[in-house]
Amino acid sequence: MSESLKQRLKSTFKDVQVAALKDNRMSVTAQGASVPAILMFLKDAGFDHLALISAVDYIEDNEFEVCYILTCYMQGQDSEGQDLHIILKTRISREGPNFQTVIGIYPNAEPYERELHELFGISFKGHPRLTPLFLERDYKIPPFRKDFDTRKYVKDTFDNIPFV
Amino acid sequence: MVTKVMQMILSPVLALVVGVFFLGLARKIMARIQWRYGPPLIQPVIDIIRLFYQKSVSHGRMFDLGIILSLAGSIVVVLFLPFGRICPLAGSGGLLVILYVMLFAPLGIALSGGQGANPNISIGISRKLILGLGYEVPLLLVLLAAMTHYKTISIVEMVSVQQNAGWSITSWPLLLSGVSYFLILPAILGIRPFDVSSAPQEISSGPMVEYGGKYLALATIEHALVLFISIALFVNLFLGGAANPIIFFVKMLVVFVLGVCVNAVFPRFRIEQAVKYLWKWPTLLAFVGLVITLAIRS
Amino acid sequence: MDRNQIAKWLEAPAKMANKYSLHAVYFCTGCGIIEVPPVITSRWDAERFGVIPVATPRQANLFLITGYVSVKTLRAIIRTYEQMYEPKYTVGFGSCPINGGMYWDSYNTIKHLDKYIPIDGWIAGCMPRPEAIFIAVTHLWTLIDKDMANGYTRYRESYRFYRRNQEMALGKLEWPPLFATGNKSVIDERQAVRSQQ
Amino acid sequence: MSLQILLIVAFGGALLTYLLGKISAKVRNFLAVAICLVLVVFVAGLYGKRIEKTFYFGFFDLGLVLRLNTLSWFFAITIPVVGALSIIFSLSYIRGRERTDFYYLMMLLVNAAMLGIVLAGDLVCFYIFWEIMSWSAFLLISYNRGPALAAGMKYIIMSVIGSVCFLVGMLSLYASFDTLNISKVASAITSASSAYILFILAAFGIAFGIKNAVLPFHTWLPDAHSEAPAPFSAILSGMLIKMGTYGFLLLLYVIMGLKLFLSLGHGLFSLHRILCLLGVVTIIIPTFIAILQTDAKRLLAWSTVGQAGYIILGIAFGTNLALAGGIFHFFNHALFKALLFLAIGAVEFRTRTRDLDSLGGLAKKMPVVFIGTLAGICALIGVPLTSGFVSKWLIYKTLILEGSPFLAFFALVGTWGTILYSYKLIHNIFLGQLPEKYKDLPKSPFSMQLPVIVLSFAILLFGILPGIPLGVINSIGTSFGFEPLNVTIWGVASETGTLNTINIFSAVLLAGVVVWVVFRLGAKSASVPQEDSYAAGTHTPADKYHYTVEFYNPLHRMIRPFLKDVIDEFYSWIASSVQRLSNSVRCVYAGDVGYYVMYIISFLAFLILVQLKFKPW
Repeated sequence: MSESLKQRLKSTFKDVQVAALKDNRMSVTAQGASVPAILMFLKDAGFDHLALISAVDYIEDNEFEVCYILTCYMQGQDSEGQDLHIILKTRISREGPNFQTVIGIYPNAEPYERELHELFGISFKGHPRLTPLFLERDYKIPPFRKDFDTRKYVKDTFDNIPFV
Repeated sequence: MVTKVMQMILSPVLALVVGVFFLGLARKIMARIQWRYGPPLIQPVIDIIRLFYQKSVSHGRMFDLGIILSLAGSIVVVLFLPFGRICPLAGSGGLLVILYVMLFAPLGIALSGGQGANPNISIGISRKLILGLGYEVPLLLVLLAAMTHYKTISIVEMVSVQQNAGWSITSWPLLLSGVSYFLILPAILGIRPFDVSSAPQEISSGPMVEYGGKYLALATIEHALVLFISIALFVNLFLGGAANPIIFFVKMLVVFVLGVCVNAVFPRFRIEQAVKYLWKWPTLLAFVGLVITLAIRS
Repeated sequence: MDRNQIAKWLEAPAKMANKYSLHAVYFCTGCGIIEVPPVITSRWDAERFGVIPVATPRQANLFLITGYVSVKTLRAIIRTYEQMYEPKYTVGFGSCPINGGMYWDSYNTIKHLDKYIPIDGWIAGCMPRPEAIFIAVTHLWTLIDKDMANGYTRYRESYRFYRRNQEMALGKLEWPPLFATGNKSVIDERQAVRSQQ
Repeated sequence: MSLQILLIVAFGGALLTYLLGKISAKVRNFLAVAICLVLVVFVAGLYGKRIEKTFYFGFFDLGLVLRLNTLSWFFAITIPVVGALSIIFSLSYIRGRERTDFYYLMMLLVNAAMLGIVLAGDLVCFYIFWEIMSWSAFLLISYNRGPALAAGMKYIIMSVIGSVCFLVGMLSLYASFDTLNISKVASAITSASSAYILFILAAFGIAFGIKNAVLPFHTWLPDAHSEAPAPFSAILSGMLIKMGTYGFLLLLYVIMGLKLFLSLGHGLFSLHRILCLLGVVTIIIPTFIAILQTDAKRLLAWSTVGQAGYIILGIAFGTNLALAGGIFHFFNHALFKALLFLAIGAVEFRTRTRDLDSLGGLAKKMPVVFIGTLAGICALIGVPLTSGFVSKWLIYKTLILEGSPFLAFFALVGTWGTILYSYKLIHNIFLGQLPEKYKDLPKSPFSMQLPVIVLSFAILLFGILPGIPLGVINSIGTSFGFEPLNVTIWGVASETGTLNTINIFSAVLLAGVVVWVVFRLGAKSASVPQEDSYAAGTHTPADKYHYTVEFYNPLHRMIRPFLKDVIDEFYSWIASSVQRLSNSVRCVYAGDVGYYVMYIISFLAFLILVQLKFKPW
């Protein structure tokens, strides 16, 4: 079943590497531009649940890797996916990281993209409100980036507050 | 004249002592039902002393006057209720005056809470008044049945008639009214199944949200007096009052313990469920009781 | 447990009443709150000592800070502490409020809670068991006896410094200062501190 | 002689103020207030006199009689008092508006007409003043244009129907007894057949029922009260409704007399029992409709309909206690309803809105009006220290002791409904958070505060010392043939249960002082702005931290399906069907002359044809 999906993916999209991992997991690596198209394709194939959007900071390659994790709930015969999990990865550059939003395809992506914006500094074009979500204070370097030195930050902000 | 002034002072003090003792007893019984050791019986007294020593915050003059008015109203109701032989204000208006002076308590708390300018309070008060409307329907039917049965509106006469003619709960129609009164007793007291108006989890204790030190102390004392009033009313109307205060206290204790055991095991009603329940079974019982008393009387 | 000694009641009723009627604000600040339900229900029953949870800070005089304090929660803790009436006592659970505990280097937790609100008692343990909580309560009794549980007086006297620390940690605060902080605004005080370093 | 001067002063004064208004507003205002005060003093002076004087014969040789007895004196004293207070109130309420001379003329005219009704000794006088009152009220209701016109139209149609029924009854009385003097009619009617009495009852009952807003005829009242200017809606619901009560009293007790009234009908369907049921229904349904209202004046209007039910219940029950309770409740209702409408008028004057959902926290800005409203709703509920309690106590006591507990049950449940909507009124306007836009609201002018203070003082005075009005009411009862009540200064003493308001007042005062001392013993409490309130640790958002919309939401969901105003829909169905009928007629009267000429010619042709064929003439 995942074989046929792999074939169809490979045939429709040219520069896509598809690797089947163990126990029903499949990873798809694609270029940034074709991510919305792949997402639409997968959604039609029955992956109607976008579980998570996360990012990995490869500081040595000077790139971010944005990962979309999709799962499928429909148990009927017509859907090929059954309980298959797909992780769609794409790489974007670290300087001035911006990416197009996928709210049009998966509306529940809105808080995930806000979180990435707040913690990694990736700005998503077309996102209705990229306002702060969790953090209380303003950070010059977003905290989840690897070059954010948390010890120095703590020393600067909290340790110089004198005892009463 | 001296005995009347003595009674005027004695009956509120007695009511306060009995009410606060009942509060402590309620917490102890509740704890024992929940397999806990529970606080000492004088824990409410300790709480009240602590609250009087604690500072507090006031939201305006009506915030203070409301709670004072509500407690004063409860004290005045106690003066009208016979406690054994002690009934200072028996002669100036009977059960109707009791019914109307009992309005002071919810109205006072509602006015002082309203000044507290907190939505939790407003929701608590609107629930309290709706619940009041709920339990008032059966309560009125019960009181009217008692009044038409004895053809008088003074409670002292009812007690004296019951002294020699036997408890009114033994006569068949008033038994139904008595049972209906007992069913709505938790609603009048505002305890567990019906404490929708001061629900700590949902609306963070409703009208009590902004009550701090001495306000909370007065509110606790007022709750104790309401406890005393509603049970004393039940005992006077249905269990024949008493010649001396001790027997009266024993009767009240029995009724109270039964009431608390009911309340300790029930979860809280939603406000619609509470009013639907109040307007169904207790009202039916009280209605049948009233119809029969009317039939017997005419 | 000198609750039944009438002599003590007559001599110092305020202190005794405060000792044996500690109403705790039921405000879950951190991971330690999972220890409080067993404390107040039938397994351990804190009501024996007069400790019951109440819904609002207005009715309470004990504030349990249970577990780590994130920056967002500090704003709510300060607001709740200021809405409680004096005499009020606070107890910190576990090592996180003391010095940040295992989150000592995290950008989002408050390290020394003592800088922002006064704390009367600390309980060690990552999350202290109910017995430890009862030890804290009895310890608080002795503190009250010896008039050492004076967190609220410390807060009133040196409110300016507490307020300054709060504004340094949280930026602009929406609510006005609880006590008058004198004419000099607290913000330029912070410039003076930074220039010394 | 003196009654004539009274009426001349009243009507002439009205005209004079209108003319003086052209010259200078200040003189007109002063004169308007002066006239009302003079009337009050004049009527007060007439206490205890029984005058009957025919003053004009020219009218189809029917003597127009002016009459004064204890009943008419009691009504006559309340009319100028409420009139004077609402005119003082309207001094600053109407200042900026246009057509103020016309407004003052109409206000004084309504007062004078009501005075005339009460003093009228025969039905012709009664009818003349009744018409003057109805029409001037109509002009005042539709004073501030817009929706008020529709409300006024609705009011005037129903009161014209009432007047026509009154006319029919009056003419049939004249035809059968050829006299319209009330005392002569009263003596003559006992001989009439019961069917005829029933017809007279129906005719006059409809006229007075419409004015008194008894249930089937109440639909004009909510619109009229909420659209009329505040000072006039105080008079409208305070006094104008009570003319219907006066009519019922006149009809049931003076004209028909006590024995005849109680003997009409038999057993369960006796007339006074049906009227009691009507009164009880009038208590319950409008009170629960009032709970759902969101407009302050509409809520008070529905409450007026509810309270009118108490008065009808009191009058129709037929014992001396019930009658005393009914008449005393009329007097209390005139006082506290005028107070509530004036207080809401003061709020509306400052905040420009009556919507209960968008107001709040005005107690700090308008303390006097707040205390007045508080006294008003306490009297409305019947809280013991106010006069409302005494009248309700009288009614309930006799209902219970005379063996009709179900009437008492519905009336008492009505009281709890009153508590709900009156607390909603005071909570949504005066308590809770003060919205941003009313932060710097100026205090209300003194001319608005004076009536509120006077009325709340009167409510408390008659609540603590009910003997003053009860004495007069007792004499009214005896004039109707009831045995007198044992009335004392502090209440009613009787072996089946005495009411002693002085004891209650002293007990409450004592308990209040004791609790206040205990309150002061506690630690000092610091006052705090409204923002510093418990909000679960977060900051209280300005203008959003307030709960007033759908204040009794759970109750709304439960009782809303039962509370559609069926009668109003029935009337509007009639109105729309009449509208459709008249539209269909339009096709005949197409409006251009051609059709009409054609009709005439064809009709003439038809006549000629008939003449030729059948030669009928």
